[in-house]
Amino acid sequence: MWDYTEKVMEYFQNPRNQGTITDTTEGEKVVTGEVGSIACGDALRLHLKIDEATQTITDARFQTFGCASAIASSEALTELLKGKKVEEAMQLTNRQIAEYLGGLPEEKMHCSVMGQEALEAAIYTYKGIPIETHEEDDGRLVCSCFGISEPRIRRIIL
Amino acid sequence: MKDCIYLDNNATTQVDPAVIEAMLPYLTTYFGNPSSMHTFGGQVGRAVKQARLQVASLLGAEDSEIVFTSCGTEGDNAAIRAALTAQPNKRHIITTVVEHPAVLNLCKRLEKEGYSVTYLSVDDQGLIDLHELEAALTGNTAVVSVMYANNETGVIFPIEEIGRIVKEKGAIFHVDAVQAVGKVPLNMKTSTIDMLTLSGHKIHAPKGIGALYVRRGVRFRPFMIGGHQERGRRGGTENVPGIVALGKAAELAEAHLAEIEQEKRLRDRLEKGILSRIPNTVVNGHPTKRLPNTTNIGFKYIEGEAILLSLNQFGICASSGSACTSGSLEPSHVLRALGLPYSVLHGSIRFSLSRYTTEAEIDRVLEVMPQVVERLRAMSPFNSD
Amino acid sequence: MKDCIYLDNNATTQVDPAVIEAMLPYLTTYFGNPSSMHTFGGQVGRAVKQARLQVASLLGAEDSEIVFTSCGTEGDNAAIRAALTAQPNKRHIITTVVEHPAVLNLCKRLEKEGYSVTYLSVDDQGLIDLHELEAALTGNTAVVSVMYANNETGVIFPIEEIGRIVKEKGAIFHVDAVQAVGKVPLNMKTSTIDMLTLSGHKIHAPKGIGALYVRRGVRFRPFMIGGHQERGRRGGTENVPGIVALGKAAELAEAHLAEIEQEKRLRDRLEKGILSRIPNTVVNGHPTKRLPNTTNIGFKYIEGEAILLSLNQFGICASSGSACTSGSLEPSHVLRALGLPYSVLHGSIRFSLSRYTTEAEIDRVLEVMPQVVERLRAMSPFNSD
Ligand SMILES: Cc1ncc(COP(=O)(O)O)c(C=O)c1O
Ligand SMILES: Cc1ncc(COP(=O)(O)O)c(C=O)c1O
Ligand code: FES
Ligand code: FES
Repeated sequence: MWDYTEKVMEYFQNPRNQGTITDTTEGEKVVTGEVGSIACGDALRLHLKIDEATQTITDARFQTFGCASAIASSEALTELLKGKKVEEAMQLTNRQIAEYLGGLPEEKMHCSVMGQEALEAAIYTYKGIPIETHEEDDGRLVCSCFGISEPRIRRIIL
Repeated sequence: MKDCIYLDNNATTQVDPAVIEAMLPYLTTYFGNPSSMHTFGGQVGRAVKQARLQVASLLGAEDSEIVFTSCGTEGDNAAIRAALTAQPNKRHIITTVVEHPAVLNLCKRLEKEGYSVTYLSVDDQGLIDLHELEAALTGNTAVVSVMYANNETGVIFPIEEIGRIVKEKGAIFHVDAVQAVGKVPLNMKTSTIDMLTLSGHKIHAPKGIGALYVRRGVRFRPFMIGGHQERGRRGGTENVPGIVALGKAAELAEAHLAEIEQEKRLRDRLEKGILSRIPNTVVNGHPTKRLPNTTNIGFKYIEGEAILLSLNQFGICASSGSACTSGSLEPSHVLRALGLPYSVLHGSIRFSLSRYTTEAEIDRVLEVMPQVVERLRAMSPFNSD
Repeated sequence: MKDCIYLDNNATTQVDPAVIEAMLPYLTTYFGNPSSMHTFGGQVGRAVKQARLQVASLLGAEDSEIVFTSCGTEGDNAAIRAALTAQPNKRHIITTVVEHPAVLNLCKRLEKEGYSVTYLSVDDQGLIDLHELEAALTGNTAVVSVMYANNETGVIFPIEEIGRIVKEKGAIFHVDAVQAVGKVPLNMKTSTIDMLTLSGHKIHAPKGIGALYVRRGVRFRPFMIGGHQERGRRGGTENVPGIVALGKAAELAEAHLAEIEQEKRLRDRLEKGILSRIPNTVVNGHPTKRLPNTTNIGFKYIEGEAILLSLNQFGICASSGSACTSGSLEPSHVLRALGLPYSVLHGSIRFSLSRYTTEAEIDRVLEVMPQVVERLRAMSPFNSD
């Protein structure tokens, strides 16, 4: 039904960055960022290892509960993040994730949004900024995956 | 397709080669319009008549009670609209929350048109409460439309019990039997059903043909209005090849009913095999009141689409939710109605067998399934929970 | 059928062998439900898409404007119902007295449902009076439904002139083009038509498939309510083999339009041959504003069914009235609307050609026809008049 690109299928089938980060050495910090829930049908926990001196992401891993494009987006996200400076990583958008995968079906664009959100959460945690929680009470949820509202999707996608 | 293990027969089935053989002459040589004077020697009319008898026989009905339609959706629309048009003073409809969109979305439209609709709820096994039905029925109820068996879970409703309650109140009783026909024996002669929908492509006939059973004496008004075809009950030039195909498919389905236990045995083998090999799996829907060919299994902590795509890599076709709603990202309305926990809701897969399913195919699925689930669970953040 | 001279192509046509070849893989190998996840490699979805493009091309439309249906009758019902449902405040419909029963009988039903209907009359050549249309149109008119060409006489209405008048008043303009498609060039891009019905079995596709063109932006509500198929405009599992067949048939029909003059030449040969060889014969309907494949000829003082049966003896298939009404004994409502004298009314025969019709076949009919008519006239009490 979905017209997935070969790259989406390849990343879904053979992701290399799944899992958690346990090994750390001096001067490195491991942070996680989490979005979604089992209720929504998708969730992503992103793990980043950051070299504090250079502010560089030296490793990125994911744990994902979700559809094929959620898994492929997670893999793409971690690929894109490795070696990036934290400030550079902040600029990463869901569009870039989707482009990296050779595109996603329109109905599946939000799966890449999840990647961007997890990244935001991880970096906020790293910087000690409190994370706003998305309450599902605004009644206008577009995607049941996680509590993002239509205006927010607009802001992210367009 | 030869190499594909096809376990999505509730979505659609392979056309039986004997069905194609039966219909081909009506695609080629005998292409005439059955309503035309020149009759190709009466061949076309006779073929349509025979097909009507074959379908009637499968249902234990009279041939005059069979109206050919283009699909199950048309049958459902035609039956419910007919019941309403024939009883203009009654403005209430009863159905269930787990019906197919052909009934549910029609009912939503009918609410906009000014009808009131009661949607009966189901319990965690997918069954309705007959007291709720009884309480909802009034003299204003024009039609009760309840599916024989659910397309997603295979759960079978107690149709005759429901029918007795419905008939006491004088409402018309419509049954969407698209999933039941050919899987459970039906006999309209001893039934309380007034109208019954079936669809060809679910019983190894091609897509584009279906039938509606209309009990003799039940007031009917055509939904598809046009010429006098189907004794004035369905306008439009008859789909002769489709009708002949449906007739043959009905004959084959009737014969297959004698061997349906074999299909059930394979379904049970699959179901038990998965439950025993893979932890955190559950069967959705009532354990025994179910179609012999269907099992809907929840694989906790992983997501349905990911499971399906992985299975596809191994040449196995199954589905999550119904084909109809798989375009949407919402979890199935049927599974939600059962009140399943979220961990199950998003990771449920329907396997639906047919008479073509072999033991070797089932065993192959049992071999592949554990790896597929394990791989996805290893990725899931909920796995260790 | 090989030996039959088939001149009843307005009733139904022979399926083109290339059409059967195109559809067969979708009856056998690629039987999947296009809405399913597992895609048989996307083959089924791609085939449906291509067919939509082929149909769109024949009409000069966008593929997104094509909705597949089960037949012409469904297209007519869907279009008119959609126009009414989308404009609940408008309660008036305009159509003509010579429409097909799919429109006429629907309008009669709609009158019972509380709508008012204006049936435009036709003159003795089968044409409507545009002033009558203008006078009938009001702000309350939801839809004007007019056929492109009449199935019995082949008379072509001035569709674009009608459309301009209709659009001035803001009504939706529906055209039943079941008989025109493939016989006259159509271009929706420059047309005033909002919705247009076509039927596969009139253009060498099988029975059981049709399409409705719905102009982008025209408000639409589904008639067949169910799943989200056809972008929510027609529920029901897609008839994939039928759709693929219709696509191929549309492609062939488009190619054939370039050679339609040849078909017209044969029709003219038949018509002139009959008129010159047999006294007391007349052509019914406008002499030139007519489909290139149709001639409807009145043979005075004898009766249609007797003529048809005699022709059948010679292996010639034609018809009197439409296939649809030929079950009834009433003379055709179309010929009656033209106000023909009784002597013509009861003895009118429609010959309708196709791209398969050969000159030899026409000449054979010209050879047989005089004897047939003479024999029957010899028996007739009116003969000596
Ligand atoms: C003008 C016209 N409209 C509609 C129809 C109905 O088409 P179908 O028989 O495919 O329902 C026909 C043919 O029967 C027709 O000639
Ligand atoms: C229970 C049920 N009812 C109705 C339908 C609709 O049938 P069709 O797709 O032939 O319109 C289906 C299948 O899609 C079904 O499973
Ligand atoms: S993350 Fe893919 S459907 Fe929600
Ligand atoms: S349905 Fe029309 S001529 Fe028959």
